[in-house]
Amino acid sequence: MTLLAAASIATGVMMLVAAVAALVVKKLISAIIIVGFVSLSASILFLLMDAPDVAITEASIGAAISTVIFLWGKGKIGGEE
Amino acid sequence: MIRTIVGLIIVLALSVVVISSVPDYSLPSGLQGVGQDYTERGVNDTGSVNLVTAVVVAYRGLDTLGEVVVLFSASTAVVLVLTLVPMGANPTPSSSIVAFTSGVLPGSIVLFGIYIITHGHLSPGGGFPGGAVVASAFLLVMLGSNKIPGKSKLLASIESLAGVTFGLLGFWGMMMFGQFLNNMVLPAGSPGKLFSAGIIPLISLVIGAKVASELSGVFSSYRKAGGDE
Amino acid sequence: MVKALAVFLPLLGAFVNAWLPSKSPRASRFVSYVVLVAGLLASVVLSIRLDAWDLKNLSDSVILSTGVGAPPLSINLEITAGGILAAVAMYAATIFSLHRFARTTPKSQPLILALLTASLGLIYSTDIFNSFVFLEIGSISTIGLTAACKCGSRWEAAIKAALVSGLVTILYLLAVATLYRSTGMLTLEALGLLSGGSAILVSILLLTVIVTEIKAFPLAGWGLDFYQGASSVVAGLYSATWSLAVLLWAAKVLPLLPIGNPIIYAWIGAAGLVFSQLAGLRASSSGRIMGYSTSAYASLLLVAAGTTTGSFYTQTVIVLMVFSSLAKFSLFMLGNPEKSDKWSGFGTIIFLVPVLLLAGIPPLPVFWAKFAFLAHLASNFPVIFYTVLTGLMLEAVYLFRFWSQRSERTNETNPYKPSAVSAVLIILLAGIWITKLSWGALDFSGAIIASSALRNVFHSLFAIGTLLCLPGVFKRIGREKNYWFWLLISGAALTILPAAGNGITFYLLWEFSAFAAVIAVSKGVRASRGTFWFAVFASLSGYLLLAGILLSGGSFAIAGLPAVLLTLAALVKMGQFGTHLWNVKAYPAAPGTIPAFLSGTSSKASVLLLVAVALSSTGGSLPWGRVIAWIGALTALTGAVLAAMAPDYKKMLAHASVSQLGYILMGLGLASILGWTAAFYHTIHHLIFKMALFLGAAGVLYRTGTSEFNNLGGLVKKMPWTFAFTLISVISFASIPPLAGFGSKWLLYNGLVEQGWLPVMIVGMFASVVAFLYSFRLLHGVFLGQLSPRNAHAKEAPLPLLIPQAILAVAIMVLGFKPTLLLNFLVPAIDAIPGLSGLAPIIQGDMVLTTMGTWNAWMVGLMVMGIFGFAFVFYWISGHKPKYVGQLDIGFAGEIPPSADEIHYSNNFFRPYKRALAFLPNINAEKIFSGVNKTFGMLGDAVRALFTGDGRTYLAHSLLFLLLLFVFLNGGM
Amino acid sequence: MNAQSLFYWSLAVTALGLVLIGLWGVLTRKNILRIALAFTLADTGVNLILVWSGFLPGRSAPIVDSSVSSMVDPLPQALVLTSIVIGVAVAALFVVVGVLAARKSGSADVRRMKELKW
Repeated sequence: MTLLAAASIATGVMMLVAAVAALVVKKLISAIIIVGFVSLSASILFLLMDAPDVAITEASIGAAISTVIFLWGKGKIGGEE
Repeated sequence: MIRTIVGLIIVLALSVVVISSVPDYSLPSGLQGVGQDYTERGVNDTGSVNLVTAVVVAYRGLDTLGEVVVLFSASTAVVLVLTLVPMGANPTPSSSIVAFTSGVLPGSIVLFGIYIITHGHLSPGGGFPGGAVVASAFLLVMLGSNKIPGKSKLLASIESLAGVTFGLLGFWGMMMFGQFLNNMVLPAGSPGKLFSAGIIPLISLVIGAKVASELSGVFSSYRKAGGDE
Repeated sequence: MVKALAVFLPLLGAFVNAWLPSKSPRASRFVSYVVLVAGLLASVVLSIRLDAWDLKNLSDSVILSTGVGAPPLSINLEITAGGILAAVAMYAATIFSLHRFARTTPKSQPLILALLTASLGLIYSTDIFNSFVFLEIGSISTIGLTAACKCGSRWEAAIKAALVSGLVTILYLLAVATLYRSTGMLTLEALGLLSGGSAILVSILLLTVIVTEIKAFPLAGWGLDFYQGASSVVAGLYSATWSLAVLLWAAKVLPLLPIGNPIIYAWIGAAGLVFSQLAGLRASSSGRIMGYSTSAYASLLLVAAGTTTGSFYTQTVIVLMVFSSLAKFSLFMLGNPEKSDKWSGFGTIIFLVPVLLLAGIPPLPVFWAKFAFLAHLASNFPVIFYTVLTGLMLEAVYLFRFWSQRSERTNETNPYKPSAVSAVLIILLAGIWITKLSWGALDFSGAIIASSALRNVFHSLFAIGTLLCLPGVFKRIGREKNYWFWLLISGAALTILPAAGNGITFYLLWEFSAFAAVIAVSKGVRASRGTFWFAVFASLSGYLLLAGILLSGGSFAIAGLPAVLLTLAALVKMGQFGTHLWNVKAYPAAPGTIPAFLSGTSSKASVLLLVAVALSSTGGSLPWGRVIAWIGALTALTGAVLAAMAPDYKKMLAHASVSQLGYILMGLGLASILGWTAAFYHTIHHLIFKMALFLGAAGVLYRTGTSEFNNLGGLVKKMPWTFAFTLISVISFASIPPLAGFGSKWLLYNGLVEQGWLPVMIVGMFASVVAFLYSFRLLHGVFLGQLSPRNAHAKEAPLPLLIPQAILAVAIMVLGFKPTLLLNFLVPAIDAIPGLSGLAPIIQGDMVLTTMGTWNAWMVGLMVMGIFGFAFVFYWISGHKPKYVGQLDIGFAGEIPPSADEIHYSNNFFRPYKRALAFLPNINAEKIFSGVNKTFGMLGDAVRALFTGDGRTYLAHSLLFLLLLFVFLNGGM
Repeated sequence: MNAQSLFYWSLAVTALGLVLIGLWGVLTRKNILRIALAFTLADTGVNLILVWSGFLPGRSAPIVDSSVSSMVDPLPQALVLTSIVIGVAVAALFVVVGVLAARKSGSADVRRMKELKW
């Protein structure tokens, strides 16, 4: 249980830091990648919470497909903030 | 700058609201309410070993139907908007590595996706993640080919057929049991087998097909509008 | 099975439609129509099965269960009777609007069907997460439809809707998680199991979501932008389906929220109503105006949720929301306001019906719900009642302005769209239906005026007045449109008015008559401004009347505030006390014989109201009778002065009409038998001579096409009969014996002396002197002097206008020489009223005796005629020859002659008097009202500064609202 | 606080933190795509909270094998499956509409999308 706690805290801190980074980082493309990373970390947390179905779905939809969507949007708008 | 600070204040106040509303900080002792019921009678009611699938497809099938409609509306809207607005940009030709990979991989990815879809009532998975996996295979194919795919009749047909099937299954349940989307119109079979759990595998398949075709539709219209990476 | 069909058929249609190849739009349209019509039929079957159409038990329901097991394990859809009525409206609206989508963006049909599915699902859903799924379908299809339909700002509108829906998703799911963690259930009923901190958290989260989604103030910003930016057909479909569904869903959830005292909803709603309608006054885009109106109805829903319960709540909400949605639907369907609009007569009316419906004018269905609802508020929550009424009044103002602006562009063809016409017809049918259901509330026993003799006086006045206006209706000038129907309706309602036995009946007929007259006025050429002012003041007096009636418990007031409100209603209707603005704007704008009707006949409705108020109080006295008399006297004076200065024939008559009604007020204010006799006598007399004058004016206008004094003059040669009748009327109202006017003034001054109200009498007499000025000007400016060359071809007025004048002129003669005919009837009736002070005049043959003196009409008449005859003979014998002077031949005494127009002798006729009166402060009603308008405008600007247009600001609004709610509920509970 | 409840509550803090960071981003970011990203973050956080609301430390995933005894609650997981798919659908549409709105106003800055106001 201690191991789980440590894992969850480590993942959580990483995610929160990454989330702030996604919002303040200069380049939009980095932000998109970081958000994808946060989603992937979230699927780890889902696994920790005994939710394998959700973890699979989050990994394939939240992390992969959302990222493609955002990349497309970035390509169409172009430029940075 | 002012906006940043005001936003910070709002968010902090919000956190105070949420935290002060938590009644106590002890661990819950056990399941309560319907969660307990599902774990006790889920397998008997539906024949599905995976209780999440049992809830998604059987107990709260209406939510799932609604969710399919959400995806359906979104993909229809995206396709509609993007076809109405010419964006003008041509997709960049893909490199040979991508082209090679996209020739080889999709077949196995699709197989994997179908496995996830069809074993949804037995193991983690089901229509949504499986459909997404299949869609990602389609995405790969699209990235690899240099042609702009035309409006895929096949996609539209699968999408529509899956949707209509879902609806008709609902009406079937209505006719048999007076309950829309009742899953027990086919025998429950023995839990743990592939052909069990009533029409749950069938609905999973329908959901998978629908999710896959709709996501693919979105990608394909993105691709047509150009500018993807 | 029917249940499932009614809910899920559109969904199947959407799926099928996604596949049908784009090359066969006919097939996909066919599929859409089939599923829609079949779904509509299924809904109608269900509605009949649920007995929904008598609007009694709208909470009855059938259950459509889904999935496996029963709630809370699975999800039920609960098809309530109220919901099925809304569903029928949604189906109908979708069917009506489909052809426009099918033509422009055929591929949007799956989205339309998905939107309908979401709307149906939402109103039937009983599960909190299930509702969330439908909410998402609805917002996604809305965003998609908005973005796909051609309209300038569609993407901006869509992105704002998307931003808000993103925030709503997050708040909503937080609420779901909290609810589930606390109760272990997701049904809506589980909300009641919450307690403590989680109860507050879920309540504020869901309340924020609801207020945002239904677009109530202050969270309406995104909705306003949406209505402004979306194309009209999308906005129309949206308001009839999704917007309605969200409102009904909110109505379902609000009572379930674990909030201690739901009165907080009512406060949010009432305050929001006033503020958003203030801002609405400043809106110019028609889409945005509809947005503000939507916000008003959302606020009304909150008020209803806070103040009513049970079946009354359901009934109020269903009727208000369903029909206001249909009204908005038809307004949007009538065309894209940004393009040049195509209106003609029929289109204007078709367009007006939904506006009237939104403003809650009877007998349209919303009226019944609003009336019952406001009655409930008046008796239980007076402060909220005043606030709500103020908000509704403001709403009526901008809705009428909206209508007048749009109907200004009237010169094109192809006036109406079939879908809107169908919707309007449905609304009218529903109005008749609901009126029939509410028929029991009406009472035609005439109980509000106990004296049947006085009642009969009014009955016959209204009937005769209307009839005399009718022959002239076919003699229209230029592009004036047919108005006879509305004249007839208005007159019929007036004729029934004295038979009203209770407040609601009186109010119904009053508004019915007023708004039929509004429509009639709108038929004039360039009448939109005049109609606007008329409509605004008519609804002002209507709301005052409503408030008075409701505060006195559905009847007429005994005393206190309600009586004051009712009196004010009558004064506004009369145009007294500075509200003459509407008379002066509407009469000149109105077509044909309408001014005669309004001034002569319709204005007497307010006399009836005053009499009813006075009769229901002890002593037959109006509240503050002396104040009323003073108002009457001062208005008589100022009206006369303004009439003397007026540059326009009809405008002069309008001022004169206001002035003459002041005498009636003096008489009623006296509360003595003599005063009342005078008031009734003058009421009858005013009807006679004012109708004759306005009919004469109609004839002049018909033949010359103008009513400006600058262009008239010398018509006596061309229109001798009109001149003769006008002369008789003028002599009469100038109170020169032997004609009828003398009697009314004589009785009135007797009454004033009897009661010792000498200052009032002096002012009144002075006003009569001023009346000589304008009566002279009237005769001289129009009929005497030189004929203007432009009127050289003028002929005598047509017979349909002349014959009524002749009848009226004869009546003036008869009343003048034989006043006892009338007094024999009036005096006993008035004498029988208990509590009037003073002594009744005694009638002996042709003599009328009061404590003050004796009036023998024959004697006086003969004396005056003798004097006139002597003067005439003297004039004739003296052989004085008239000198004919050209119209523009006037000396200027050293002043620089201005333009040719201004040197016409009629121009600024009473300039010297104006100079003499220059020491008086120049108080101008128009300036006052434009000042009021400006003040409201500034307030509105201050309010609408909230809606900055930045989507993120709207999100901040929602979150701040949530925080405020938290503070309030934690402090208050 | 023992390890078990530390584990349990740290998950809640992470989830709530994500929601709040996302909302902050939504309120303060200017680029329309950045706002969409912030919404995605908040969505992820909300999904975590939902799953967490049915989570009990030390139990097994809701898939029945021989021992039925102790599982976590399957219902919130089912809800989150739905919510994730809805999230991606909304994001797809949001991005498309946002791109078009940005092209119309000439920049991705939401402060420029103020044609409709008051």
